Amino acid sequence: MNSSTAPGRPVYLDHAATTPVDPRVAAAMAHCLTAEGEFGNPGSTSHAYGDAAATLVEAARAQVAISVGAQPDEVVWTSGATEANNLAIFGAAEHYRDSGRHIVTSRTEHKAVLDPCRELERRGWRVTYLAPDGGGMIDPAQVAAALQPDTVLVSIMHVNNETGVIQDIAAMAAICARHGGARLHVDAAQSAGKRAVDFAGFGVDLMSLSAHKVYGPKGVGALLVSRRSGGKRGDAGRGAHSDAGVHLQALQFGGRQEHGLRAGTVPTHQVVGMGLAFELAEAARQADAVRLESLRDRLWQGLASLGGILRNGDAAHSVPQLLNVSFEGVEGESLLAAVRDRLAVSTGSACTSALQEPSYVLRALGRSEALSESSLRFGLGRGSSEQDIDTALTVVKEAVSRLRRISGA
Amino acid sequence: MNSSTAPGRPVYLDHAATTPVDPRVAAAMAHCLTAEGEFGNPGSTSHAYGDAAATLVEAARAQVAISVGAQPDEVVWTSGATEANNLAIFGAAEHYRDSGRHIVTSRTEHKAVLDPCRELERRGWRVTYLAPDGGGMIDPAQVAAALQPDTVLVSIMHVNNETGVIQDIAAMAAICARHGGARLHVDAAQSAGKRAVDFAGFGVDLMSLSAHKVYGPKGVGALLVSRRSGGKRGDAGRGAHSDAGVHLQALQFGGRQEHGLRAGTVPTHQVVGMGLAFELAEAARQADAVRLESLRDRLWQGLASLGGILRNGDAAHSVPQLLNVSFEGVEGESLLAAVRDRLAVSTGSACTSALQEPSYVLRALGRSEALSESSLRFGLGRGSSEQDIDTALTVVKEAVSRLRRISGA
Amino acid sequence: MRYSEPTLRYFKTAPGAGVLEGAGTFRGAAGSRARGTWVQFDIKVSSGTILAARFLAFACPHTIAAAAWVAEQAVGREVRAALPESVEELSKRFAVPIEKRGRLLIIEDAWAAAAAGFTTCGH
Amino acid sequence: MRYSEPTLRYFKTAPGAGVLEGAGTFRGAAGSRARGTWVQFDIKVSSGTILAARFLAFACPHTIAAAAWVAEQAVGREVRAALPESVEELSKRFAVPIEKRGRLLIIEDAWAAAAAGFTTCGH
Ligand SMILES: Cc1ncc(COP(=O)(O)O)c(C=O)c1O
Ligand SMILES: Cc1ncc(COP(=O)(O)O)c(C=O)c1O
Repeated sequence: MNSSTAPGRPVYLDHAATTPVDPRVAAAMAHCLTAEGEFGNPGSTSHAYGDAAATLVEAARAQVAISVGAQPDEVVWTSGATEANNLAIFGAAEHYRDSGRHIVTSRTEHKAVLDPCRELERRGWRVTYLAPDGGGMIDPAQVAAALQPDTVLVSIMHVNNETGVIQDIAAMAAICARHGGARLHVDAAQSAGKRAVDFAGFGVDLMSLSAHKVYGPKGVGALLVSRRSGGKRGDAGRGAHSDAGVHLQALQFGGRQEHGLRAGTVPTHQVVGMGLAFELAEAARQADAVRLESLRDRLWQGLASLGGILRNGDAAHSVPQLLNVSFEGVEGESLLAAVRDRLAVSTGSACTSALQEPSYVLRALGRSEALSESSLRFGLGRGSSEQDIDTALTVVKEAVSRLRRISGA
Repeated sequence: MNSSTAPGRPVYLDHAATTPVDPRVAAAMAHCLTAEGEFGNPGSTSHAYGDAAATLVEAARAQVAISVGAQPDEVVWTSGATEANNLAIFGAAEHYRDSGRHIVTSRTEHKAVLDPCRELERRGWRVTYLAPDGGGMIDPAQVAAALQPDTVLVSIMHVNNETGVIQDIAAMAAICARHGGARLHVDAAQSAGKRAVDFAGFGVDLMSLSAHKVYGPKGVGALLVSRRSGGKRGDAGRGAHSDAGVHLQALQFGGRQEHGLRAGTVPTHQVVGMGLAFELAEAARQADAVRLESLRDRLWQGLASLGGILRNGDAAHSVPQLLNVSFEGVEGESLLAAVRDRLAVSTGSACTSALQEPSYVLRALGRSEALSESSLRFGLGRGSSEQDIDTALTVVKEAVSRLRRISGA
Repeated sequence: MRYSEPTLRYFKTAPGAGVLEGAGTFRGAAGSRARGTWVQFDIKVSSGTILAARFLAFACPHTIAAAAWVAEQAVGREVRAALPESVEELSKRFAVPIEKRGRLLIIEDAWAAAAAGFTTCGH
Repeated sequence: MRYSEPTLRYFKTAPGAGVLEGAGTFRGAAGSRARGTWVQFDIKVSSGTILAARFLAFACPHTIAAAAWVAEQAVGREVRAALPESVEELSKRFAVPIEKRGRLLIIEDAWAAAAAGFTTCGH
């Protein structure tokens, strides 16, 4: 068990922001870099260096596909889930613009889904933002109710990055299938290695993946684009991608890579790292879940003794790796300042924590501004040990008690 | 001198397609991956792991900036030069759409410039494609003549990826400055380490860079976005980027990274690799040039003895690392097939060589289809040795003589 | 968020955090927990001189540090509505970011309210 | 482009590359160098039987291999306009991609032209 925490450094409990790369993955990546390794351009068809790189790229594509229940030719490499979300949302919106201009999503999506949707509103699309219940769950019936005749896309995430709450994707996919014109995009950046993902089994049309949340490298991800036949309304054999399945307009032009859906040299070491990371994560998923669930419960019970704490997100429907807690009577910035020397946690998605604004995800769950700001997200991971949890408990309890004393709470 | 050619493998002379990563760069990258290293998310402001990663990212930004005569805050990280070109062209076209819909570029640009321009034509922009002379040179006067009152962007590459021909960017920048409304974008993916680049000195507005052409990793690049004041027409303090300088509309939304111009987790190991690769390349540039020029000349003189060969691109205005030659009396595919077991070269840009079409770049220089197809691009690099050149000479001369015998030429 | 050395020191030690009771103590508070910043001062006064001062704060580290410093400095001085040093000086002392200056005004109000408790009771 | 083993072998050895001269030799060519594929056959015939055959080709490896094979097979057969085996069989034998079938037709035409040289000269 490689601990994420090197001696002398704070205890790392921010695995939902990013994870260390698995040493086996790092070794596989290193093999694709220097002159001794497979450094060729996978796009070079004119020599053995290119062929060898292309072979590694296709093997990685198959590894990712198998681990998420997709076909290799449904995998489009991207620079991460942010790009995958943008490609899915802009790509589908632009391709199906003549079929309709309405999109359904939720208030607790990642900014990489919400910001593209806002941009589409600016360009004249209509977007419905579903409100989750107090536990962060979206009822599939809400999706059904939001669909309109001209709805072309529904974008709902699988596992929420702040609360760990899991949505019922399969049920939503069935609803979209009945509608006939609405394609379902799922941001599954937080799912791999935490929750079984079955692209075909769920019946999802588009799915975003990221490597660095699952012990793979930053800067690589994939968009799964369904090539299943039985296309939906508007799929009259058009589109850059394929005849069967979903069609997209590319975001980035300049080469025939990835079926013309994503131009640019494919970074061998990056996709090789992602392929292996996904394979390893799927193999370790169930064992990890059991171990981390007991650590997560140990953490929650330990914190409970403080009193005045609230768990964010429906505990019955969330992944074992995440625990999000709001602390009454302490101010958010001071709480973080009091723990940060010894504990690495997040007060919101890494992508938003640069801004000093309360988590919009927790606000959407009905938390007050103060309680949203005084929340900590504990992201457990493969490297987390019982020792890490106990240190975290000591640090947080000390900080909360002291700050409550100072605030007179 | 680490040879790019491992024993038993073909001689690698395709450094214009991609280069092996410098071992020092690979080591720096490795330090940013595993639990022992700086694996944190540079966007995580809530703990020391994120801070340490952010520090490395900013140091790398400064390394790139210094080596190309730019300011650190002008560097926008991307997934490569393809994305940088797309961001520059779509970003400027969309941002300045109300100032004009005319773009000037050339017929010998990389597909990552030409394809975005074609897409803009589809969306209603007008694009002028300048024709180079027989040597591949664009006369700055051609740019001046092509400018129209509503020209918002000129995109001309610095060093051509197939011929190595160098354009007079500074002169073109001066012409765009006089025009007042035309911003100059330069695709400099092939320049770093081959040719001095001075973003400010040239007076360029936007410049695309790539790491993997210069002993850095694939999948990372940058767009330089000028923040120099004295903005051009249409720059009334609008825009995502900054008040002074050039404004762009982002392509990818979902986070405030890179001044809001490029959302997505910044991949620490990738940008650290690019930063060091650019620093090392600039340090080695002049010595490399001298050594590789003599190897290139040795190769050219050796081939000349074959007779019936034509050098593609103006020898007086090209980088020493590239030699592009057409062979009379041999068919292109057979030529490649005859050499590929022992020699790794390209018959066109790696990005186009997947398609069996004659190089559009050489066609634009006036070469016949047959001569364009029967061309080889020799890309010399840091690892190339005299031994490599002599092997290449033996292999190519043998192949050409044999094929000429078979073709009766 | 990075903090200066004095900010961290006063935030972590928070000298004078607490309350005072009994004759000759006066209390002033300002701000609101719901809005993210609340500060309270207690001062114990004898013949116009502050014998002791305490503070409570539901606030960010900068605000806690500044409030702690104010309470510390006050002891031995005579009661005045003004802070021991101006809000500008305070924000320099603790390197308070511009967007947070409003929080120092809350400290100023809380302090003035405590002082007013003394002055308005006929001294 | 990947090539099958027989394609590579015939491309690399190119048996029968060259020309024939003298009495009883007939020549046929088709295609164009400018358009990327040109093939020529020379056959030496005695009383209707092919004693020797040579080819020249400015062409891709598949075409060179097929032309070399055709010249090799022809020896000992009697002169006929048809190839030793059909274009379909040839393309299977050398795993010729569909887009290249047209090039085999050029081989067919060149061969037929050579054979015609013999038949039309009064035999
Ligand atoms: C749910 C979710 N979607 C998208 C992203 C963005 O992924 P990437 O960092 O690969 O761009 C993240 C990570 O920040 C995430 O948690
Ligand atoms: C001139 C030029 N521009 C752009 C690119 C694309 O760069 P990247 O592979 O980093 O996307 C290349 C490399 O293929 C190139 O040579």
